[in-house]
Amino acid sequence: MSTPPNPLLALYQQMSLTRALEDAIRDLVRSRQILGTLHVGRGHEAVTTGTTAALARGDIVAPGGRDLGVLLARGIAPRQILAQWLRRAAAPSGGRTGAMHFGDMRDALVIPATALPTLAVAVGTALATKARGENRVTVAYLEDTATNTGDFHEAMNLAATQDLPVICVVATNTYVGKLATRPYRPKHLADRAAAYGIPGYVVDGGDVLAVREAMTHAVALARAGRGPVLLEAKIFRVAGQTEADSVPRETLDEWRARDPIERFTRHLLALDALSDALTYEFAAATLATVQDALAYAQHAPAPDPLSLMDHRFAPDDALVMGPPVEAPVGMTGERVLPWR
Amino acid sequence: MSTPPNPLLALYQQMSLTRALEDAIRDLVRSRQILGTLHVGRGHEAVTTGTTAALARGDIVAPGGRDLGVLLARGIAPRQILAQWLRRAAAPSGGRTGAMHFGDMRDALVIPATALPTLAVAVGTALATKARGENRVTVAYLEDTATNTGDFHEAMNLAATQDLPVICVVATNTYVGKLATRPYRPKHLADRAAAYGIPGYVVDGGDVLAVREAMTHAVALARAGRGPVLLEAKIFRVAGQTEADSVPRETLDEWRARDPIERFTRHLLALDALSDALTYEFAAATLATVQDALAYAQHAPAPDPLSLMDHRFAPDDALVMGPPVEAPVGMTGERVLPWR
Amino acid sequence: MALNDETTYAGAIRRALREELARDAHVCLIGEEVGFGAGGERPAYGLLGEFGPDRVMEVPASGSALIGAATGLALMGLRPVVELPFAAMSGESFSQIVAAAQLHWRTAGTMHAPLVIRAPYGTHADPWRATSPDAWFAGVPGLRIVIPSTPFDALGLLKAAIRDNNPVLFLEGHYFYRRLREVLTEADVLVPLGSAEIRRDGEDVTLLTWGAAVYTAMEAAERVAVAGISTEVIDLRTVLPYDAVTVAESIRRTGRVLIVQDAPRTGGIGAEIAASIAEAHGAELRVPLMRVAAPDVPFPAALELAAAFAPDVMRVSDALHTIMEKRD
Amino acid sequence: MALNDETTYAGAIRRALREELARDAHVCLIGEEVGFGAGGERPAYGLLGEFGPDRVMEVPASGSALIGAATGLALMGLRPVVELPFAAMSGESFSQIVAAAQLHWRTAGTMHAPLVIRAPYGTHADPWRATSPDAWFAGVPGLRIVIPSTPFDALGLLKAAIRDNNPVLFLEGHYFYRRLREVLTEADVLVPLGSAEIRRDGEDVTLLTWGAAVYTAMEAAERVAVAGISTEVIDLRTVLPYDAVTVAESIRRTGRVLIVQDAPRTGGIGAEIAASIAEAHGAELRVPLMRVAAPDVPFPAALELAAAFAPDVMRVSDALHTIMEKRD
Ligand SMILES: Cc1ncc(C[n+]2csc(CCOP(=O)(O)OP(=O)(O)O)c2C)c(N)n1
Ligand SMILES: Cc1ncc(C[n+]2csc(CCOP(=O)(O)OP(=O)(O)O)c2C)c(N)n1
Ligand SMILES: [Mg+2]
Ligand SMILES: [Mg+2]
Repeated sequence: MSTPPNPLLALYQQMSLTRALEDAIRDLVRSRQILGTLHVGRGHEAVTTGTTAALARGDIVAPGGRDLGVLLARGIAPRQILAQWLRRAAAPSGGRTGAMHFGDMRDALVIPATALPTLAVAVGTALATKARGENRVTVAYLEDTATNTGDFHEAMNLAATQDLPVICVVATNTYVGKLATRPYRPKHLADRAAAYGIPGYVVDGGDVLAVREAMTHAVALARAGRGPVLLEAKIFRVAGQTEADSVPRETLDEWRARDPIERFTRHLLALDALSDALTYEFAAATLATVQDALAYAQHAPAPDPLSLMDHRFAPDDALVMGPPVEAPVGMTGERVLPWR
Repeated sequence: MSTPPNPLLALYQQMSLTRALEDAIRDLVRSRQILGTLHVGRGHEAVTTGTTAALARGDIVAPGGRDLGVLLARGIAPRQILAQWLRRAAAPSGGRTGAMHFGDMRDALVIPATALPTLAVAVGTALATKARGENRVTVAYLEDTATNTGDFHEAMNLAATQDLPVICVVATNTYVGKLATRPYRPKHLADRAAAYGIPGYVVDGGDVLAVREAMTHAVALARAGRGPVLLEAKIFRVAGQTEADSVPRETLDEWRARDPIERFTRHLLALDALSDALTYEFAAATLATVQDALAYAQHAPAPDPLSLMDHRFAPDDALVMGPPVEAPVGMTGERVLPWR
Repeated sequence: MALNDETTYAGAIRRALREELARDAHVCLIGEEVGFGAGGERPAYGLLGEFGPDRVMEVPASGSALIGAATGLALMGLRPVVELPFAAMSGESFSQIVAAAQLHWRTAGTMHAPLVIRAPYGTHADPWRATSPDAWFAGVPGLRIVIPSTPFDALGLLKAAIRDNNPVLFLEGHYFYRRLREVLTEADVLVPLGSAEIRRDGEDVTLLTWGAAVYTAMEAAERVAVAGISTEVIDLRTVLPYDAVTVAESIRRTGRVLIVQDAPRTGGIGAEIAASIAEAHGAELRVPLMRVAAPDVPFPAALELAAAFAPDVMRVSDALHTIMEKRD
Repeated sequence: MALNDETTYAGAIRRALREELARDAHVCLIGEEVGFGAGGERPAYGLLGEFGPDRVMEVPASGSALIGAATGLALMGLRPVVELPFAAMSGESFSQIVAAAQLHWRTAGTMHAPLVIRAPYGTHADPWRATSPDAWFAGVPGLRIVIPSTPFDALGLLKAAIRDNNPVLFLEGHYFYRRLREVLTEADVLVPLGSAEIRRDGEDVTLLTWGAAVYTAMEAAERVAVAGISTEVIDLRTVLPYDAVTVAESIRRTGRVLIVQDAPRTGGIGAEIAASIAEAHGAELRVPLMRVAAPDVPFPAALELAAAFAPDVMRVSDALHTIMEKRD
């Protein structure tokens, strides 16, 4: 029995593209075309896809170094992403920064990442939306150990006291760097919500639909003016922290069983929403997207050394920043990926 | 019916002396003999007295700017304290710092205060005692808003993950500076313990016996290797934050009813542990102590301007720091105030 | 605002804030004590009542998140003025300040962080609180540092800083707040960032200074004038990047340079100024340049020690004599 | 330790740590990745196994508490060596580092904070991580800053830093870890803090430098030697307080100074060195001193941009030519 195209397939496509693009980045790192390390997001795809699926177009996101899927969901083009990783002149940062350290505050509403947690900056954007009476929410993505930093605490307290519409998504992947240890004592990081008098939820971060549901609830609370929410997604990183880490075979087998994409694929197959034919079709489209981005970025020119000294100070006539001031359309849920 | 001298009287004496000495400091500030501000500890006396009464001699304390009573309990002489406030050459800091920004790590085991919260430093002393197998606990005293700083969070997390014997005493006085507001959202600051997976308790900080009991319990947990404890003492500051703040008459009346010294006095009178005669006797002794300290400190010479550049770098033959390495005597409870 | 139509230093800052809040709806204030917490002597006093909580945001004490949040406000198109309770707190938000200063360059010019960090320094409370963090930030690319020494400059520089598109560290002498008074024009005053002011003309020595040391320098200049030494006193006002043009013009005439700074000598603002002068004007100097500065220790609490900290009129005039006595 | 009896830079640091841990029971290590988290290439690798968790303390990521805790360890008589994951994290613990640096002075000499803050800088990962914080701390009284450029110096300076009773910021070039190798004596090596090393004798120009720039400087010196310019290359090693005696002696002979630094020009370590030379030796300089430095921007990620950041051999040799061509 065949059904009309299932809206869940957009989630599937996005998770698949996230994985495929990260694999391409990994290969560039392995072949030393990208210097530095890749903080692996393999296993995080249901978190990035499920949370962004619950957002509206005017909402703001602050992804971290592992949140490639968030960039894609916000409409950042794979070409841009790979140009950034390869540090090309045409990259959003013009090659000044690497990895995912860039953003876009006019359209995609992505706060640029630094090596610092950007939660405090996200609290600032939420403060701005509240002061202007806009109904946007801001979502900050953190790795588990980032909740140990002073900035996390100060920012959460600030957001809580001002009832700001901030959702802090923490992806707990049981790993800290190379170590499978917990550098904190409470059972759940969501328990840290108690310190701010805000709700904290734990969700199975390997289940994209559960993530979307929990996030929809969190977004509703934030939009209703109830203040911040801490959402902890328990996941399982299915690769070393960086490409430098080697992983034993048994672990790889264990990872496989927990892989969020494989889990969702089984779910869709059981629903009959996905067929082998469709799988191949999607895989081909994903491959084409990735290869187009690769071809573009690999052939893009390197930055001009003379550009190093540009933009030391912002000129007097710099454009007013930020998104257009109107309130966002309240549109939520699935949408066509804009870069397609 | 008359009883032998009640051990509770030592608590009474200490609270009274703390108040009297702070009043003397207040008068010096009012008469501009001390420049700068006094962060008023009026109303905090049951906290400083009750918590220190539960400590043993080898335990370490990190008082804050309002914790005069802690210094007295650790045996720091009133002469030293007033010399410090008056910034004399003979003061522990030689006039380089003012207020209560000094310490003693050989005998009294008081970590020197700075304008920064010293909780992180206290976590370090606890780490040292644990590494050396000593059975000391370290107690850090914080004002309520200090729990909003990043350092609080980082230090508590560090202490919790290493199961360190640290007790963090937070005196919540409903005030922040001039404002009677709460710059945090949870009902109790003790709720912040959940963020570290450690016990958090709330105690009536106006009741010296309740404070001592709660602290005895906290100390027992810490000594047993169960890790840190967060102890919130709810109090009521019975003066402006600084001498600069003026307070309306009705508020003063309300304060009076909550005054921890008056409360304890009523309790002792009801127990028949205190008589009018005894009250006068104690008051006279307290007065004598304060006047002796005043006379000493006011006549002590000012620092020599030429000493400003001394101690820029510690010499190679600086003494090894820290307390003697033996484990402390497990002596707890009341003890004769050593400065008497 | 102030008695006798005179405006205090704190009043001038308040006027700058008020005028800019009124002029541009994007300007907002954020800090721990900018609303109900601001006492009457504080620059932000009263502005919450005038402009409401959406423009004047009083938030809990936490220095690092404060700067991060201000960066977020800026990313949304606002122009936040952050108030730190005291300047040394900038140490707690050091990384966030560096991140804000890097933003424009890191994003290849597509974003910028037009934030002003107002930070009062210098009280006789404690070495920590009294510290001026100018030296800490002297090596942070992308940041401007402003230290106004008069109510007029405080007014005009703060307004210019708010209109500038870069992060500006605006250091306010706490002891100036009520002690300095000046009759100010009612016109819109703007003092361009990066412009020095010649406070006193002279032909023999160029004395470069800023902040409270300007007053010490002026007095010393008067004193040595009696001995026939003509000192040109230049108040840099913006200490980084500083007004190299005005400085160059003066040095060309005098051939002698004295830098007077209230802060410790090593690694201070004066170091960069001295270094760049030594490079650019080394050949024009008739005698080696000199720095007169505080010793390399924190600011002390006791008045007797504090009096020995910052250079006084005697030390500065001695230095002026020394520099004149050196052979060309 | 290393192949062919050679010790790497990382290996030299490990040897220093091991020897000091073994020598003095008060020495301990604390950091985020000093135990299980330390990979084989990291200096702390293996030490947890050798000395146990009471000496090698692996704690959660939190820079500010880390320095505070180290200060607490020091107050108890221990001599902690703190490892930051990367040097820019010192910004997050800025206030705690300043507090540690003030401790001895604030307590009128009764306490001190003998802690070493080891901080690797410079990777091609991100402008943030690559940053060397030397400029940030140039104006912090009470702190020493050490930047070793060879395995031998890393060994000897780290051991000396651990034995010193003051806080020392010990900056390790991350790219040196595996790239520099040297045959080291087995004897106890101590390089005194504050002592410079003359890497190359010369008579015409005194070139002052440190860290990775030493190698650029040496190559440039060789290159201009062909044109008859004799360059004395001095590796300062301890950049603050630096070895003014060795520098003075050299300047007296050459009368010409070139400062080469890998970090941005404004407000860097070179500013203080230039300023103090201009004051002390201005009259002996035949031509104005010069600084060659990186531009005032963060360290860039793209290799093409990075190549234009730090001064290269060409820029340094050009500067040497320029300084010789200037008329006396
Ligand atoms: C404050 C701080 N300490 C250390 C680092 C270096 N660092 C980069 S990634 C990482 C591990 C982060 O652990 P986690 O958040 O659990 O990520 P995972 O290892 O799970 O991928 C560390 C320690 C950092 N970026 N910031
Ligand atoms: C991070 C920080 N912000 C601001 C200050 C300035 N400050 C000194 S005391 C104080 C109020 C502290 O409030 P609280 O802890 O509640 O003390 P209380 O007003 O109750 O006496 C403030 C804001 C500071 N010392 N540190
Ligand atoms: Mg993890
Ligand atoms: Mg309070």
